[in-house]
Amino acid sequence: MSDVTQGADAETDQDMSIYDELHDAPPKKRLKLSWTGKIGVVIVIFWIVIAVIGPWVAPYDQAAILDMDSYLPPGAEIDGGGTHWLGSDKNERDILSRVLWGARMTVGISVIATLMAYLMGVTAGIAAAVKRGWTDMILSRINDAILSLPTIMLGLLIVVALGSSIPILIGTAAIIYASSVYRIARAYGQEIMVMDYVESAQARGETIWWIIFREVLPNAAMPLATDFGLRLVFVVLFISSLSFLGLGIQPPNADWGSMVRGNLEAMQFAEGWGILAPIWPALAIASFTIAINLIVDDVSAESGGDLAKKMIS
Amino acid sequence: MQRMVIQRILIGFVTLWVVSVLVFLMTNALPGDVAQIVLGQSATPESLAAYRAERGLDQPLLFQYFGWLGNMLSGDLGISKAGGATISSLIGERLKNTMVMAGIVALISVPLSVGLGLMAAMYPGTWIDKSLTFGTLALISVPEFFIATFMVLIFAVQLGWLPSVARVSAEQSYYDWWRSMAMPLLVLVIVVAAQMIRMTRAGILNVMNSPYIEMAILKGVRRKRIILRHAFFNTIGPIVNVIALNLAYLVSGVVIVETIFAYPGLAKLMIDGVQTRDLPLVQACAMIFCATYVVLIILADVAAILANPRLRNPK
Amino acid sequence: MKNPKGDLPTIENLSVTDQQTIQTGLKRGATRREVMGWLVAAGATIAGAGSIVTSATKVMAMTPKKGGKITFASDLHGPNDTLDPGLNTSTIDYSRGRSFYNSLCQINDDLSTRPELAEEYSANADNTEWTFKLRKGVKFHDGSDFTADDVLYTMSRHYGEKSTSTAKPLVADVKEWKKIDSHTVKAILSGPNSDLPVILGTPQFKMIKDGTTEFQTANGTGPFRMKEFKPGVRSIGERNTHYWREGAHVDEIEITAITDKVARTSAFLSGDIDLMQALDPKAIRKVESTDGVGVWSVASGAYFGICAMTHTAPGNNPDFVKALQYIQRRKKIVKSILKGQGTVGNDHPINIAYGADHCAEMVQKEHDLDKAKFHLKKSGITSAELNVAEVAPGITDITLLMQREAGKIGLDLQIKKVPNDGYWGAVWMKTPLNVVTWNMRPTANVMINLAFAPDAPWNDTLWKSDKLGKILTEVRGVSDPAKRHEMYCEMQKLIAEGTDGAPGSGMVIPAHRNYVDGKSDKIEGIGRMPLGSLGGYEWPEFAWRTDV
Amino acid sequence: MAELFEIDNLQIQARKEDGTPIPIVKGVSFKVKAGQVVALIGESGSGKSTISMATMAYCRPGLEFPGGEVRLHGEDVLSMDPQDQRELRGNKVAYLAQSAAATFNPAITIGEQVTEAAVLHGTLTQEEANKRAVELYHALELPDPERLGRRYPHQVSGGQLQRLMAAMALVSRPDLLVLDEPTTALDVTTQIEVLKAFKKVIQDEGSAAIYVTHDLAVVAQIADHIVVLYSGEVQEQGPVEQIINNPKHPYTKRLMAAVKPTPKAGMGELLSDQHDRDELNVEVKNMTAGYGGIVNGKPVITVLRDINVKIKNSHVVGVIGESGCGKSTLARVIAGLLPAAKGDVFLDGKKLERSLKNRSQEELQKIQFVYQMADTALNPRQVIGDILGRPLEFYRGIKGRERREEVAKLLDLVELPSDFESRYPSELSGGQKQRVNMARALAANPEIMLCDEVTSALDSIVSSNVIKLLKKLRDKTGVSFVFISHDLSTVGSFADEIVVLYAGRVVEQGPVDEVLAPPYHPYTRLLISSVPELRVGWLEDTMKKREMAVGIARGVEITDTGCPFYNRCPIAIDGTCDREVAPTREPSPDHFISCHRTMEEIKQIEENPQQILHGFEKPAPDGAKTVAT
Repeated sequence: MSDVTQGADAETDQDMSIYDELHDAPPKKRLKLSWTGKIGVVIVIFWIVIAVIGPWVAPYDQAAILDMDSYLPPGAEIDGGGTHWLGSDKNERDILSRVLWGARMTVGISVIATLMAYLMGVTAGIAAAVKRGWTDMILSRINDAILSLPTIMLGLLIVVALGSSIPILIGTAAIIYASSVYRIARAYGQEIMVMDYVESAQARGETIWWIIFREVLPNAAMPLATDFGLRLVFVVLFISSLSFLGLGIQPPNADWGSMVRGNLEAMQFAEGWGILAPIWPALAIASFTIAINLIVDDVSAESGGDLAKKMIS
Repeated sequence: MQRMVIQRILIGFVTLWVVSVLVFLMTNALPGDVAQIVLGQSATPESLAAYRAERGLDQPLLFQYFGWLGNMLSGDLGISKAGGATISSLIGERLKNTMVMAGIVALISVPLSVGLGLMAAMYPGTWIDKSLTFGTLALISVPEFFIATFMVLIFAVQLGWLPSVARVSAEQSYYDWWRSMAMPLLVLVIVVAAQMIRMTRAGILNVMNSPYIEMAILKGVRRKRIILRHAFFNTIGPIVNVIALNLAYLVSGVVIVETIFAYPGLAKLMIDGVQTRDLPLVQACAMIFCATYVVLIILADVAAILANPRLRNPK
Repeated sequence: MKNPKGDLPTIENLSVTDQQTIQTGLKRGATRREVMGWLVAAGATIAGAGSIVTSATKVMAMTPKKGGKITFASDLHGPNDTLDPGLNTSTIDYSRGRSFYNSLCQINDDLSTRPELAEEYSANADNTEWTFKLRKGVKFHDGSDFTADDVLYTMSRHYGEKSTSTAKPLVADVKEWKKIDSHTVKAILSGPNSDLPVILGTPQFKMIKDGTTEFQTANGTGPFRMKEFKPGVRSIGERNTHYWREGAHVDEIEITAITDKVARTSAFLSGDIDLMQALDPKAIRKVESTDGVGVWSVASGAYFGICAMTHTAPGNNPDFVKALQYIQRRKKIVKSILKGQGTVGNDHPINIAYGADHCAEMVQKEHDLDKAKFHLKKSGITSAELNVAEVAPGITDITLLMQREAGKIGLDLQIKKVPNDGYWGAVWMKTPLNVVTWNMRPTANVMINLAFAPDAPWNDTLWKSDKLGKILTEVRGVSDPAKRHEMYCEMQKLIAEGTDGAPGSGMVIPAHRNYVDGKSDKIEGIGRMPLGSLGGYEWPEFAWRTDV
Repeated sequence: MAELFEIDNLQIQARKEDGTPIPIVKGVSFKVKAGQVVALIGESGSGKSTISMATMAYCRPGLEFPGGEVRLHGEDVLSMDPQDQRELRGNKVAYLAQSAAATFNPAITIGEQVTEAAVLHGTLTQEEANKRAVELYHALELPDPERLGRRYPHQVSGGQLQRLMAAMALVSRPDLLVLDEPTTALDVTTQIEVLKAFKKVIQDEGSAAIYVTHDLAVVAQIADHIVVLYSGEVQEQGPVEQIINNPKHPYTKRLMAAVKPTPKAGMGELLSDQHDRDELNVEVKNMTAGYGGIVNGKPVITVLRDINVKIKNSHVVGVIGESGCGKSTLARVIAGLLPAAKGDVFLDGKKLERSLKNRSQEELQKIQFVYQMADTALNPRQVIGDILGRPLEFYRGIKGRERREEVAKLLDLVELPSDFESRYPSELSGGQKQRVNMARALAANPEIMLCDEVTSALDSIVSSNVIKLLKKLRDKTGVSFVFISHDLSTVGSFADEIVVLYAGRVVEQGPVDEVLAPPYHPYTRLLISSVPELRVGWLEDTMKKREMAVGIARGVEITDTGCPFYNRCPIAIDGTCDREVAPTREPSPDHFISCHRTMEEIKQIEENPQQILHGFEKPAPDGAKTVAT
């Protein structure tokens, strides 16, 4: 190391040079998934792939009304030839096909909505944390207001007011969940804002945007990513509960939530294994959301995160 | 500490006001108005006009809003634009129902979930933990109307053990009352507990990597005591907060359960209010929900303060 | 009109086979109308057929038992529930009204009328004046007597600027209600109307106490006194012991609603409720296979319609409408969507349930893609947007089916599902393509008058056909059945196809639906009046429990 | 008979992702006899803490024991079943962690935490435990022993917590006490106080102890036997005298070299005279600052009172004082991070805006701040290349290849290999991070660098290296420094002027050789004599000095009137020092001492310390006793 030859103990300096400063930093930790986490990844990837290619691998069109009887049991033959591998739904449509098509709707919408929620929530949250004062006050109050109202009520109000279309649904979910994202983002923002490296950036005279995007955000990224997973799950469930009120994805588009809702009656009416009609989409939802949670569990375990403390909402 | 609480209360009022404006604007953005909704298909221009005149819907919106605000402040919730009944009479019993249900669910689910959460945290990786984690995961991962309907079909239609709808009335015997409430309560407990168990567990495990826990280990403290005495007390804050939010949900968000079990509660009333464009009714409900939320959050904060010596008794 | 009495054939003097057809038919839930259809086809006169069926029903009837409680769950309720008959719009209020109030005249299963609070009523020669003799000794629940003043007050609420009544147009042709004496009232009409008694039998015209303005409680003359009423929750009535006629059989009646279809059906299947309104056709199999519960299905003129507004594209193009009519798979709709609980429609509202006024000789439109393609090509339209709300169970499915067929003829039909609430205000009669559902009206005349007359406020498609308007007013005066039938036939043709030069109404009416409800086997005495659920909401007074 | 405690060829290892083992401790062996204090000495990363925990058969998650034995009374604890191991911990073997602040559970009363172990292991009943705890509080000279137990950790000072840890460890009379760097995080004065207490109780209790530290001087005071560790291996071990007086092993020598010399005049090599350009660089004029908003001209919490400091070009000004005296605040005010309430800062004679928001970029560039904690000062999500590159780009518009070259130069300047450019801070050791931290400041090529306690978080060796580096930088770059530290000898070793802060006031300031030579301000004196010397028995000797006795016994009290040091001052004049602000005297040019005592008086006292008045008799400030002068 040092090659300086001045200083109180020059000679010791030279023959000591074999003794390097020891590396006291802990060995770098990389995210390591447990086997459950790995399963989660596989399932999520599977559904994402389906979301992309679903319509092409699906045996029938999502809107195809194939025969005269609703709620045919899995494996039933179709009049025109072919088989309902998972049975048919109330409108005599092929459930397998609709589950496959539905992936695009459900996964797609929830992902986009969550992304938007993050765009809004994080920007506002960090801004509030950075700017403080009135900005913070106003943003926080509006946010409280949104948080204090039941999501389903807000959803109802917005969707009824603007009519249920996919963009509207996405927007609604985004706005509603942006408010909880805001809380977390703000909390992390405030925490990171007091860090010395942020201060030194300020001392350097950096702009607020640099501080938000280069200093603060990267450090909040990991925990926020974890929360992103959970938020995604909430959005999926939110949209399906909207479809409970008949405001979810509109026919003939298939989305898992409204498929469960629409075929719920099968558990009551249908004969034989036709009663499984609502189970398939429910399974799809469950597998997707559980998978995400499995990953999230691993990640948050890794990032050790005080996440839970902030992830309240 | 008082300062903090007072500040929170003031903020609460601001929030309430923001909500009232928000809801007012939104309800007015809805297509169609009370008259059209109530008179429905058979509405004629004349009857619509007459109806609006009768209910004072022909006045300008701002006028309506401030009128409402004024009455609200003087404790008068106003008259339902739809039915013509006083809103307090509409809300009265339903508020009671909602509170009763929320109360009971809370009494069951809070201790249950905190207990189970602690247990899961106490034996991480064991089959108890695994099954709890996965079970709760599964439960929060399916739409609750699915769970509810499923249980109805099993317990009411198939087995016929419990009534499928929660039709509660004054003259009911305690036994009947509990029977008819059993299933909605069960569903809600499941839904709410699942969330809280996970949060409790997460909260505990988060403090487990702090130095004072290691110290406790090095003092030879049993894991059980470490969790219950050392970790839990430092997690109370967040846990209470989760509980508060879940209770708020129980008061305002259980519309699905109320619908499926035909239980006359506030959430359903609010939805009806929206669907009939009954502005004062929606406003009243929104106010109640918001107030509940605010109060619960303040309570949670206070609890957190009390649980934290730093805040409780400063130097 | 009073029932024509006289020496008529009864069920006893029919062939055994006929008896069986009729009786099994009735058991299976066929309506009087259907059965009469067969008889009329067999050459009997309407009146004759009517009395035959009546006697047949009598044979099957059992003697009612007293006591017990009936719980009824409708499909919709809310803070807008009301005890004001004049404001009644939702079906749960009709049932409620029927249990607390009475009308002047009561509608029979065959849509003829019988006396209720008016013990006798008659019209002058040209049906322009009706005189109602009120029953004496009838008391309101508050003990006061029922008199002519009450009738005048009740009717007055359906007139004038301030009236919020939705039944206004039904009695618009009554110029004046005159009090002759304390128990006689006269209605003076602007034109002939032979149907006034039937109209007065409809829910909105239940008699209320003179001067009543508050409707927190129901002060009527009905078979039940109001014990409890909570809007959006339930109402409970207890038997009115001082009822003016035999009256209610059960001690208590609870009227509530379970809005969630599946939940309602569950409650019904598990015996938590005795009667349920609006049973999903898909549930029929299940209900029939479950012990202790049954389906109560009444064929009616109620119909689903797809409305193509005639004042704007694409509805203003008759070929487009024809295309839509030809792509309807009417039989499949009835079979698989309505599960048989309905009848195919012919793009006009007057089906067999209206009996003689139904135009049987008119050709039934069939599913015909070639014709459809032809007309679509002619119209040159390739895409359209249809606004749908599930205003009646099955209508969405119908439009979905329609969408598929449209695809086959190269029409890109987008289905825009909109929420039920606000539909009537914001979508219906406003968007170019939307859906509608109509309950059966007491008479063909009223039906057409409400929904198709050129000046009708609820003319679904804003279709103006002065020709139809003319016939419609004329027919009211006509008493010769043949002539009358012919005129109705012409109107039905006008609505469905129009005449050369004048386009049709733009309505596509693929099917008429039955009222399909659920009835516990322990409940008897439910009527078959086709104007609404469970025998036109008449059940509260006549239903009784077999298990008391 | 078996030794009390014995570590025999102990090995501890971690594992890589792929499972290949990384040895942390490579076959260490040593013994601890009854009543003996064995010191494990080595720099961080040498595995000393890991070994200390192994004494309780405990290792942090991710570590494992592949071999070796740890014997207590001849019984191997590693092979015990968990139950017995638990019985052992806090009972037979007790542990004192480095940072008491972190290791005390904030939610539980001190009393419960102290007595917990004893009660759980059933060695004492709660009552007995409480009694014993109180005895220990007394023995450890903790204030208000009777009620201390009912308080919460946040309600007592850091030094007290550290002592309370000792009580916690000792309550169940362990056979072996393990102290893991118990004084590293403390101020010099506090360190002595704690050391003294530890030594006392260890002697009284007669329990054996393992004392883990990196500071030989401290070890010399407390240990009987020393084990020198380097990267998990024993380099040398032997009785304390032997190791101190004639170390055999070169590494031990190196440790010796790193020990801080007693501050004295001429200790540092003054380079100021080499390039003596006397124009002012930064001047602070009667500045007052603090926190919590400004109420009628003065902040709610005043931290600094009318400070005047002159910093000449390429000079080093050392600011010293105990934690809380406001030395960091001074730097923050100069940097503009904390706007002053009164007074001004001048840069090259030009008045600076108080808040950095209003300062020009070039002004910001000229003044650079180096944070104490490299861990929090470096953005964990940026690679070194970016951390160093950003200022280059931001201030000097250097981009692309040129930027990479500059970064390489900087790394070289702070003696780091240039491939560090692509690493994240978390991959660097403490010392390396601190170098990067300074390199970032240099990147701006500033006129002045404000170094806030840059060495206090580091090992003696590492910090001595960092000091060397600083000297070098000063010579090469000619940047002027404000060097803030609580460690007088570090400052003395290369500052040109020294400013001694006490409770927010300057008590003495002047050229280093003036300040470090008599006449001293009583507080300066206290600081000087608090720096541990590398000789056995030093602790005892210093404690004999009366000024220490007083100075150590009492803590800082921020006062508005009189001399703030009054309550700890051995030569205070009651009635004067506690009432009037001390006059500033100038014994020699540019050397200021603010004290009520005249220089003559102070000189006399220096000559024969026994003249020091009322060393112990002096009661707490309140009951003021007038003293003849």
